[in-house]
Amino acid sequence: MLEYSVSIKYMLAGYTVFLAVPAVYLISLVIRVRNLKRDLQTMKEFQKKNPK
Amino acid sequence: MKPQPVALKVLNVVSVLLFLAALGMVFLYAPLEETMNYVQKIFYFHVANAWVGMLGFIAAAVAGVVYLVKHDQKWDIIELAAVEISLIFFITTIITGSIWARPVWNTWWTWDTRLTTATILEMIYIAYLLLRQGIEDPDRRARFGAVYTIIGAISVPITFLSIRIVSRTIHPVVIGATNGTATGSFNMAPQMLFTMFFALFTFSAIFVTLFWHRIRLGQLAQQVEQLKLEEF
Amino acid sequence: MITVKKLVKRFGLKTVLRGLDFEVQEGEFVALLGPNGAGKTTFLRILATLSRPSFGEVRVAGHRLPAEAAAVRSNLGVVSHLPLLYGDLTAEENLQFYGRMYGVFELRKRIDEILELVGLTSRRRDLVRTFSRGMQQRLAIGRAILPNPEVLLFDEPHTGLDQDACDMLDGLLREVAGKGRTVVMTSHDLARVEDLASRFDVLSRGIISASSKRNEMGKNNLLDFYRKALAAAV
Amino acid sequence: MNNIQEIAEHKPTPGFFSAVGAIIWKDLSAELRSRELLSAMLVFALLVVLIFNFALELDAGTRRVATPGILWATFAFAGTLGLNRSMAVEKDRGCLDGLLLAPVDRSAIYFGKTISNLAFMLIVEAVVLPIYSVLYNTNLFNPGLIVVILLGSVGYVAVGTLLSSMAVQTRTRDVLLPILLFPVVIPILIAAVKASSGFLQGLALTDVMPYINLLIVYDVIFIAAAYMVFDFVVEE
Repeated sequence: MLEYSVSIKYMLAGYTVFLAVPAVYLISLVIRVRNLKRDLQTMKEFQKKNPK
Repeated sequence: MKPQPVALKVLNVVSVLLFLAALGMVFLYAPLEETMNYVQKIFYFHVANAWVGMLGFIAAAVAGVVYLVKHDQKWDIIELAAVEISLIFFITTIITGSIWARPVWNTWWTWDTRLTTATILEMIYIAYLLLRQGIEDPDRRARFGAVYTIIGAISVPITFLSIRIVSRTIHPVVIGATNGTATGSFNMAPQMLFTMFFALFTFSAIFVTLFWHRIRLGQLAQQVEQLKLEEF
Repeated sequence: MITVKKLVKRFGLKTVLRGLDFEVQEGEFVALLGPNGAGKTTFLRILATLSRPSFGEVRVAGHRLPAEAAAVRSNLGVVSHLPLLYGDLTAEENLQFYGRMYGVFELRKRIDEILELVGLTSRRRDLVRTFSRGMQQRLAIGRAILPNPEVLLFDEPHTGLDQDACDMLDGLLREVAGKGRTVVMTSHDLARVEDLASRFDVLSRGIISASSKRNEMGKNNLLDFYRKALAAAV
Repeated sequence: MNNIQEIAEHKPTPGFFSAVGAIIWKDLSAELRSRELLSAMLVFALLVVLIFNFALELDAGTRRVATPGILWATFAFAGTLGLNRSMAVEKDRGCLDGLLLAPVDRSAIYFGKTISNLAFMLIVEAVVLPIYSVLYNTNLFNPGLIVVILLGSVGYVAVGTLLSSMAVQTRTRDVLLPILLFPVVIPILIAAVKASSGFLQGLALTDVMPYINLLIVYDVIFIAAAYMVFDFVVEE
């Protein structure tokens, strides 16, 4: 049988990963969406200023 | 970009609530296992993460085939989204498996069938992303991406099979017959079983939500790319 | 010989050809003019069966593309700015290889004819790697007419050639075009094509914006015609 | 020259096998003359063997265990070199377009290139094996091992030719092939190493058969898959 104190440390480490990895992924999604929206905005403004 | 549809907003909330509920079930409801005690709780989310990774893997392969049949960029976006999600969730699966293995198997890493296969799948997906990065023409990028996902989807089961033939696994087989030689297997109490299925359900919902968001991101990226191509 | 209706070609989301109409009669020599990036090469690659049309109808030598691409290919000779030849094979071996890929009858005799025509008989056993750019391009033309195709497509064949080589190439192009073959040639060099082609089409913004026969145009008016066509397209 | 119209009525198209044969003939005669690809593969393969020698300090004991692994790692590394080169030749002067313009089925191009690449691979293996035998005083002339090498090379080249024709059309073409190829040929490496060591250690055929079967299954599946998707790799 595992020691409780040892076991609980590994469990906490595991759940930190379960929370951290998706959190990082979510943040990356948000950042990417924001950057793309900004790009889109700049380009639309550019198009308005320089109509074909 | 269009604002998020109502269904997606609902899914956002549902996913978060389910996630909290699943965490609650793992820590408050599921009983402590006798020999491994606390660290056994990693198992619930570990299996659920692997499940999402599998869903992504299957979705990517299907999207690849459909793209080659239909030549519609939509399926390329779906494929890339599926690959990315599968990549992320398999990474989590591998890391947490490793954390669980340290106290139970007394090693961080072992060349076990599932572990090795999952790692090779990660390598395939990283290669997939590198392949895409090297191609500018969106059409060709989509075609090659689809071809490589399909080749990967065929090779991964064969890899699994070949490693299994070579090495007898010590990975516990949780569902089905208990393997006598597996270290770290345990008898599931009904509450444990219920918690596991609840986690699986939760992560399925999370998969759908993330998938949807990632596809929307892909559509946005496509829009931007189109504008860039038209302007410059 | 070539009929194109409402051809659209997209790369991903970028539309290169937007509903292009194009028609070539048997025996015509059409020069396809236009600025860089107008889609000339894309269009030629579609006619050459190397690229699929996104929408629209394309017929070459009576066969629909892309469905009957194989039938079109056996009746098609293509010369691009790359020679499409193997440097480590001799001139003769290159022709031998392509002859076998096309299933040419009496290949030996045909190769002798071709080498004579392009003026490389004395160099037949030399590696293509050692050839000058102009010689490679001549051999490339020989390769293109090897299966005796009815339709010839030239994509900027003068690229990278010096004045002498260009003149020599022109003579050869005229020679191979003159056998009742139908020719489409892209170029951005008006002076080069002025004496070669029997018709001039301008490709701009993804469509054929103007077309004129040589005998309808009068002498030395090509530049005017080209400028007007580009101005009209904007 | 004859009148065009007359001939145009009955344009010949070459048969599938004659097109495949033409491509193989072309690759082999070009290689016979330049020997660029084979010499590069061979020198590289021998260097890899040497590096393993120093990296693993191959004494008699380790050698027995490590030989199959060293051989297959050597073949895999040298193989990517050859595959890359063989496709680069097609891409450099636009020859790939030349092949695609011919009135032959695309799969003829795939099989032609695959068989040429297989020939290069087998030639390199045929040279490396005796040299390895002499250098390490190990007898590698074992009919079983030769079957394994044949089966393994077929699968490796079948996937490798498909992926190299993809890699050559990308910006990062020189570095991409091994990254794309190695993770998907792992089953071959696993099965081939196991089967090779089985034969070298004189195991019973029944013990080696599962690995041989695995190689056959892999070969069949991937030749079929590559045959089906090759069109998408070369056609726009």
